[in-house]
Amino acid sequence: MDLIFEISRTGRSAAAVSASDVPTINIDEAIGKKYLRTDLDLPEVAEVDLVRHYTNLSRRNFGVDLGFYPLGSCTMKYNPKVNENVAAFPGFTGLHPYCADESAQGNLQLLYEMQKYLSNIFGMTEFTLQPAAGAHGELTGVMMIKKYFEKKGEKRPIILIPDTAHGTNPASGALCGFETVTLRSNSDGVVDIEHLKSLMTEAVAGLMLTNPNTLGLFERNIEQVAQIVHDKGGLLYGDGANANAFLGKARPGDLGFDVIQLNLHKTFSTPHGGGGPGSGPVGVSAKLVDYLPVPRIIKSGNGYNWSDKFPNTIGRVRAFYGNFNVVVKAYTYIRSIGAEGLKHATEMAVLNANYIKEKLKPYFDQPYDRLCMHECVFSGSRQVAESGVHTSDIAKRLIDYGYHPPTIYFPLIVPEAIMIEPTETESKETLDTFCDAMIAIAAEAKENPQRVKESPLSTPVSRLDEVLAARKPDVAWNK
Amino acid sequence: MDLIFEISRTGRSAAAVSASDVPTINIDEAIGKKYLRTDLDLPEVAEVDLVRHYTNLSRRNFGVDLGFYPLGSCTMKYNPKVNENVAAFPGFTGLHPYCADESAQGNLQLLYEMQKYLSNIFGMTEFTLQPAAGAHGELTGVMMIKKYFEKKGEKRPIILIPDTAHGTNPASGALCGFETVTLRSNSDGVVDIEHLKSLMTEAVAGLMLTNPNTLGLFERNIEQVAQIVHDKGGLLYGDGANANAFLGKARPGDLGFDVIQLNLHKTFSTPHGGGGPGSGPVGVSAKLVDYLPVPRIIKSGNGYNWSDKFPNTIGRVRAFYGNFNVVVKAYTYIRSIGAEGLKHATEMAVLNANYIKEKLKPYFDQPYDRLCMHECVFSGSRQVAESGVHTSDIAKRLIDYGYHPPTIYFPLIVPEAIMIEPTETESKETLDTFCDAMIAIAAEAKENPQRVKESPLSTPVSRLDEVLAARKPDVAWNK
Amino acid sequence: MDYCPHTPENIAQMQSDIGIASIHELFADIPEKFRLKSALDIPAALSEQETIATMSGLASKNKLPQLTLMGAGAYSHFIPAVVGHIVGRAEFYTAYTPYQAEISQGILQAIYEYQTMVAHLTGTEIANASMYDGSSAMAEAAVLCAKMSNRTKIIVAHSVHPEYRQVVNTYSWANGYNLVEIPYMASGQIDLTALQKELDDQVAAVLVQSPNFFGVIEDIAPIADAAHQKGALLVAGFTDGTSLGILQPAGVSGADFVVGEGQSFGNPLNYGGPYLGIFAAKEKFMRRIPGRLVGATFDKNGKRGFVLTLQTREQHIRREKATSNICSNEALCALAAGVYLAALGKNLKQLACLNIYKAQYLKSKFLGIKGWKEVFAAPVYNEFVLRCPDARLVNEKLQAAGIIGGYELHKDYPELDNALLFCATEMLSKDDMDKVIEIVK
Amino acid sequence: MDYCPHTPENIAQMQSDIGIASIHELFADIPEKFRLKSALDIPAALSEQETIATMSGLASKNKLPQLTLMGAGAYSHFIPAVVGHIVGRAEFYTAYTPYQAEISQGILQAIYEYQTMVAHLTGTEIANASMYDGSSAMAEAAVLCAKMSNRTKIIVAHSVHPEYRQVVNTYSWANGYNLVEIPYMASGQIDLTALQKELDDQVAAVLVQSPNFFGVIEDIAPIADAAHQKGALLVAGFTDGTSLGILQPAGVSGADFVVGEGQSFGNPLNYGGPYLGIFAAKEKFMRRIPGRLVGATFDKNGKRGFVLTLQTREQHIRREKATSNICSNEALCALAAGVYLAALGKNLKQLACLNIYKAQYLKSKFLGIKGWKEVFAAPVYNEFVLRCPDARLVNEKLQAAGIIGGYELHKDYPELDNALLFCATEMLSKDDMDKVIEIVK
Ligand SMILES: Cc1ncc(COP(=O)(O)O)c(C=O)c1O
Ligand SMILES: Cc1ncc(COP(=O)(O)O)c(C=O)c1O
Repeated sequence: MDLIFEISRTGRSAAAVSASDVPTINIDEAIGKKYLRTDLDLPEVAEVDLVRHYTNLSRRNFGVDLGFYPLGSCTMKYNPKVNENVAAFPGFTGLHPYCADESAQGNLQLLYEMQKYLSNIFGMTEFTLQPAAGAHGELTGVMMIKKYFEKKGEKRPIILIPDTAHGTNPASGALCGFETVTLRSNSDGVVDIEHLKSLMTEAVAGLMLTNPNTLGLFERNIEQVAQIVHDKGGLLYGDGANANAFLGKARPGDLGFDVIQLNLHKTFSTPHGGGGPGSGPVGVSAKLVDYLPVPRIIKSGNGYNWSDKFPNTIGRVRAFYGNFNVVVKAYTYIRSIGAEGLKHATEMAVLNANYIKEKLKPYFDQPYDRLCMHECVFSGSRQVAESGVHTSDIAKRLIDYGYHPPTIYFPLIVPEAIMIEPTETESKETLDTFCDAMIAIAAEAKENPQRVKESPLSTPVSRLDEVLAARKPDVAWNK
Repeated sequence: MDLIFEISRTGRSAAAVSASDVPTINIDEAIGKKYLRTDLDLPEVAEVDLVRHYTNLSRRNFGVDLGFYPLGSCTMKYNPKVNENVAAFPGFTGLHPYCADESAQGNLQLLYEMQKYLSNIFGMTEFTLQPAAGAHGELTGVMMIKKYFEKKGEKRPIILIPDTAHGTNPASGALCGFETVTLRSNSDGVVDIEHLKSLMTEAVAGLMLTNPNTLGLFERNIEQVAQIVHDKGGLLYGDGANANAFLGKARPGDLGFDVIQLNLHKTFSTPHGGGGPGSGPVGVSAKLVDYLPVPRIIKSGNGYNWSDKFPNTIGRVRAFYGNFNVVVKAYTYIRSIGAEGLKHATEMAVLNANYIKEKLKPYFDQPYDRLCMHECVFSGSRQVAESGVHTSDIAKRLIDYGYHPPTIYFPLIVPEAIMIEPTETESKETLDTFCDAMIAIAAEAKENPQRVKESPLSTPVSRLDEVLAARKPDVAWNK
Repeated sequence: MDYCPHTPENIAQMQSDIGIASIHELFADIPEKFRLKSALDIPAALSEQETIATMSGLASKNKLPQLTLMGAGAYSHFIPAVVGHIVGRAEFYTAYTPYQAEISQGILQAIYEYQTMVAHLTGTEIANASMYDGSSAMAEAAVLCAKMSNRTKIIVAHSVHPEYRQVVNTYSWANGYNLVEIPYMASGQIDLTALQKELDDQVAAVLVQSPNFFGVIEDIAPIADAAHQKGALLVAGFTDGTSLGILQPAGVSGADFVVGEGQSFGNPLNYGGPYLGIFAAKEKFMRRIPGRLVGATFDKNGKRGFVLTLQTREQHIRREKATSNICSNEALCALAAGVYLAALGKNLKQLACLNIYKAQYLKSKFLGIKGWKEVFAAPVYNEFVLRCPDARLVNEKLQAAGIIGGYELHKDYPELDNALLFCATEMLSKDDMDKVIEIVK
Repeated sequence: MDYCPHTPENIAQMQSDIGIASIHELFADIPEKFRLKSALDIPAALSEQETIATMSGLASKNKLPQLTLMGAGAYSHFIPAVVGHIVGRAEFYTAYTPYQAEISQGILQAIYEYQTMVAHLTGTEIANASMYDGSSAMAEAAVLCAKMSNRTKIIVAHSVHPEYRQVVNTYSWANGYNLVEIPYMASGQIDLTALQKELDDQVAAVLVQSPNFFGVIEDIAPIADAAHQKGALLVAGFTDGTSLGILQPAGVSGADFVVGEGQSFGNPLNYGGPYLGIFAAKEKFMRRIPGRLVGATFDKNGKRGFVLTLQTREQHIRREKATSNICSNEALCALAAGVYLAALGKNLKQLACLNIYKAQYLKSKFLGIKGWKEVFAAPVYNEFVLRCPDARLVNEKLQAAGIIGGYELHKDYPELDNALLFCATEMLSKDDMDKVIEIVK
């Protein structure tokens, strides 16, 4: 498709600006020529062409509303439409962040209650809703850990990260000035306790653990893990991206986590928007409450108010209060499905993952053959060995079958990883036809590996040259 | 794609009903078993499957927002998005038709002003907004003609319809109990004056004329036509479906029309909805005002009120007041582009049609080689003669080029008719690429007629067996 | 705003390609004396921001009610969010009637599904793609019956929606038919004896509604029998479509045509339109019914697909011999209805029950007020008629509280003075209704 | 509501296929003592109708203002209807980050176009796919400068948005940097002499905003020169993005990074989020910048297409050595911005002029009130600071009239007591502003 710049024609516009109803002034004089720009080269298109351009672009995009999207670690559940409608209420979209608290009592109540709900669901003492995404929440959490030790006067430059961890975990540690040390998984796919014991010293601020981990396996030894970390005075950080596996079933606070970040755009069903906006609330145990970002909401007889009078706070991690409108959707979701619905969602998510695991077991290698939680991880190694078909080929071929591919090549410790997270919103028929497609591709890999390697065949572009893209980056159009 | 019934599974639903907050009663007893149905076999699907079903269906549909839609006689202009947003205001969607007039002053003012605007644009004395579509407006108009003669005590059982007229014209006449007689066009493509003179007797209630007619030609002799009809005491009916050709340029009232129906879903840019809802206002000259459908809006010192105190009215042609929400969009359109914008729209629409006519002239036969108004009509006869490729084949092949085909085989007097109405909202580039496609197809018809006959090749289904559909009709799914 | 993309350069180029010096030449065929010299008397163009401001201003002159107790042919129901998201898909709402099947499978299949749901709901075998609204659907059914039978008398129950009767009257006047009304009984149902008396061999059709305008459920089977005995056809309407979730549909009880307003299915009140004319019939009438019909068929590869079918019934082919003049219908409203019905599924029954409970509750509460009396004894769905000491006063009190009251029946039925037709749907909570009673009593 | 499609039969079948007797077995790995015995303390599930009622109730506890005179980092602008229609396309908003390019060309191309528009608007060569918001974009830029240079001192103008400075402070504390603020002059611009004094070879970055928090336009070129002379990099922010329609962008004046809040471009106020972090830079920093980057490339048939590129900068490949931890960003807000900018096109300049006219009008009207004085002399865009006799009282009067008043600067700048920061955009009509003056005077 043409770029918007390529269809631009001098003199067109899709948005007329109103004539001024106040006196105009000579801007060159009033502001000074040196402060003014000399060119403004934005696309010029009529509304019809604008709408066609973006509508046709949208038709080159795959979303959950079109079909199954088992992207592991991303919890691509179907997002109920009512949440979109609620979030579009002018009462929610229309307020300026600096309007008086008395004008925003609805918003404040919503945020306050959301913190309470999350605290209850996760067994934490308090939550902040300020971080804009999961990784931002991680950073916020790690900053609180840093502050905690700073206040205690302890120097702990190291943070432990399991080898299965998501890349954001070490990156967040690093962005907060920590040295990251990798913790090994054992042959069961969970934390190697001995390795943890050997690493966990008084120089270690804490461990960033994902539970269930990115293999979809619950860290069975969580009690012992927490014990080891806490015994050395460390803190246990939880990456809550996988929270869809345990809603109403277990609570990180009870398991010994001191701080946990969530991804509302995963677990709490806010749509991912093609890469955001998300929302990454952070919950803390009592130890860390003082360090939460400001402002925080105070409830009193007069209603709800913002306050930044928390001297030990890490400060702000962004302007204003977070991705408020995303929180509205997640709050609506929680209210609409209720306590039972959350638990049911988790149960169905875990059921679906195990169902897929079971159905595909004969056809794909399983690095860890255990009951899984909300996602299951296969390896494409057998296919590589048998016919040179890689996981990336299998993924691309799935596109031709009408599916979004699973997450691939993650977690890093599984060679040729295929990480499938079906979520709870998918029907048995969808799971069955997806498994049929995977099985058919496994057969194709043997019988016609070339076709698999040349896939996808059904898309407007075929595989793109990523090496070229990286070697000669073209990230902005030039005439 | 599967039918919604085929993906239905017992026990699913996308819409939970609230529990009752009032006492429940035994309905079998309260209403009586004999009044109750025994089965209810609606589809049972979860929200995710419902949304995917209809979203994927939508992707099998072509609309103006995807591309050029030069469907002659249908004025498929691009419909501005602001109109949709305005029509969705709760203030416009939320009122019950029987709410007190004092609660609906905004709606009433809008309707009243709309009538005034239309009266001004078309030079008529008054308008009714009650009819739901163009054909409904025709019926309403013809009914008023009938009433007019009934009140005068004249028996005029005949109505004249040109051979170029849209099928709804004779059908509307017939649905109103008139005998329809066909009026010939002359070799210039306009009314054959001599024939009109011969037909126009005192048994004739009137002539239903479309101007410009469906050949896209302006009835140059309109003054004479009106004169002939009026001289015999008849009335001149105008089918305003082609009004996009003369906004701000000429007014049917001035031309001698006594009654005219409009299609807001054509001329006034309300989207056609895949086949409606439309809106078919009818304007009348002073002679016919008394016969307008009731209720009508009365403006007084107290604001606006509905009144049905018009003893000579034809009555109601539908319940309530018409397709109100469609009128909102058309009103918004008129307000946003203003008087100048209406005229400009017409000028550009006519320019575009003539441009296409000029570009395609060398490649397709032109039954009437004159300047056209807002649409131009070609014949595919040359292609049939040269290579057996029919207009229907050309139309289907255009689909592969990304366009909605023009109207075909209408008007009936042009063999293999191709009726192209570009509208004013299309850019020169769009017109050029469309013409290139038409020219390419003309070449293909010679070089590779088979490909043209087998088109479309790019659609989810290829040409469907319409004969089978009509011979063994399957209009409702059975398990 | 201006939605025309052409720049001055474009226009100049195109003029030269056409061979004209000015746009005005294109309008040469308009006789000079008729060429409009002055500008139209329409307000000046607005920017989009000004448009929104202007239109918000108008909308805000309306007073949205807190609650509504009014049904009477237009019903306040909850519309699930999915409906708006689907009918808001540009591919659906910016398409024309699906003349080109290959690029219109979306709306064609959706309408085919709608037709199927409607046929089932109404207890008939087939349904068309939609009519303008319930009233015109009824009128066209009456005209069709007359045309098919060559009879000229049409009978309509007095308990049919007054505006529907007026529309039937207009259509029947235009065709020179004779329209006769049949009174209702004390129960609120049609007077079967009076009907039988009126039925003769000139009667083409009997038109009833169930629930009728009073909310009362008619006993369709004996009415059908009576009509059929005289060779007349039965056209049965309904008021609130959700009643079909629980009531025996007229098609099952012998009606030849079931017509009615489908607004209740996912379409907003919209001050009366656009609404959705439901038109369903026995299969034997398939080749005679008005309106579009979508049929399933196959392509050359055996793939199922959908087309507009039996078009030989229609005006663009048959012209004056067509079964109707209808062309554009209410496709998008039908799509909304299809999505709504598919969303509810069998829960439509539960919804219908809830409507009954609410109506019973409201009725019983009203009847607790001194001087209020039930008018009709027959069973009702979600509407009912009560007589009270001063109907006008009741409605004024409610209006003052931002509540739309009941329909004042004396306008159309002088004998029913101080009688109000109320409606209660799932939109009224117990608290709402208790509040209403507080205001009224 | 329940959004899980499984029926009891489905569940039973699946359990048996997996070989378990109960779902609970799937949770066996959770140590018994941690298994939650009681239900969560969350209100019970709601039907969709109840959900809407509940949420409308909450929304209606907010008071939407009639007018707003507040900017201060979040701007009330008109959003053309097209923006909502496009970002409401399900294919866009229900997609994840475009990891699979072949089925994500829609968002990838749209972001590529956004990057191009942003690079041009900011006068830089490249821009990323977005950051969380303006403040975190600035903070990440500061950290990046420090990491690239191995320097540890960061300088920020005191006239930068107070919350942005706080965010920069948080990030810089976490990394052990030394953050120093530079005062503003009487004109409202940065004190260049003070800056020069503070600049030494430990300074990694100088952070300024133009327009700055006071609405004042900074003279970027000499600041850039000063920074560059000491080997420091200049990170230039802006407040209201629409100012870029008329003001010389910092990239042209020598800034190395241009960062800021893109909310003004088609994103609603939303009580502070989601917003759009704009991050643009000179080309030479391309392989070091944080965040996603979309690049153009080709498929094997030579067809142009778009991919996420230079991913080796990113956390999922580089882990602790990544240039940032950012993963999800604000793609849909960037899409909205792209649509907005494409809709306005060159009219963005006209819009910016209109903002200036409105601000000048409002300012002049305020200055006509006794006791009101201008605080800063340097030119402004659509925000300006005035001192009045009693700022609190002014805002209280406005609040009582449903108007959001100005930002009370003394909270962050004690020296600016009774000083209010006002903003006027195209959303304020002359009548609105005259009304404001009536209320205040
Ligand atoms: C396990 C895990 N942690 C953290 C993140 C980061 O979340 P976000 O993209 O919201 O920053 C992700 C997202 O992919 C994840 O899968
Ligand atoms: C010339 C003409 N007249 C009348 C009509 C009927 O209009 P509607 O479809 O709105 O009933 C049409 C629509 O196609 C038409 O083209």
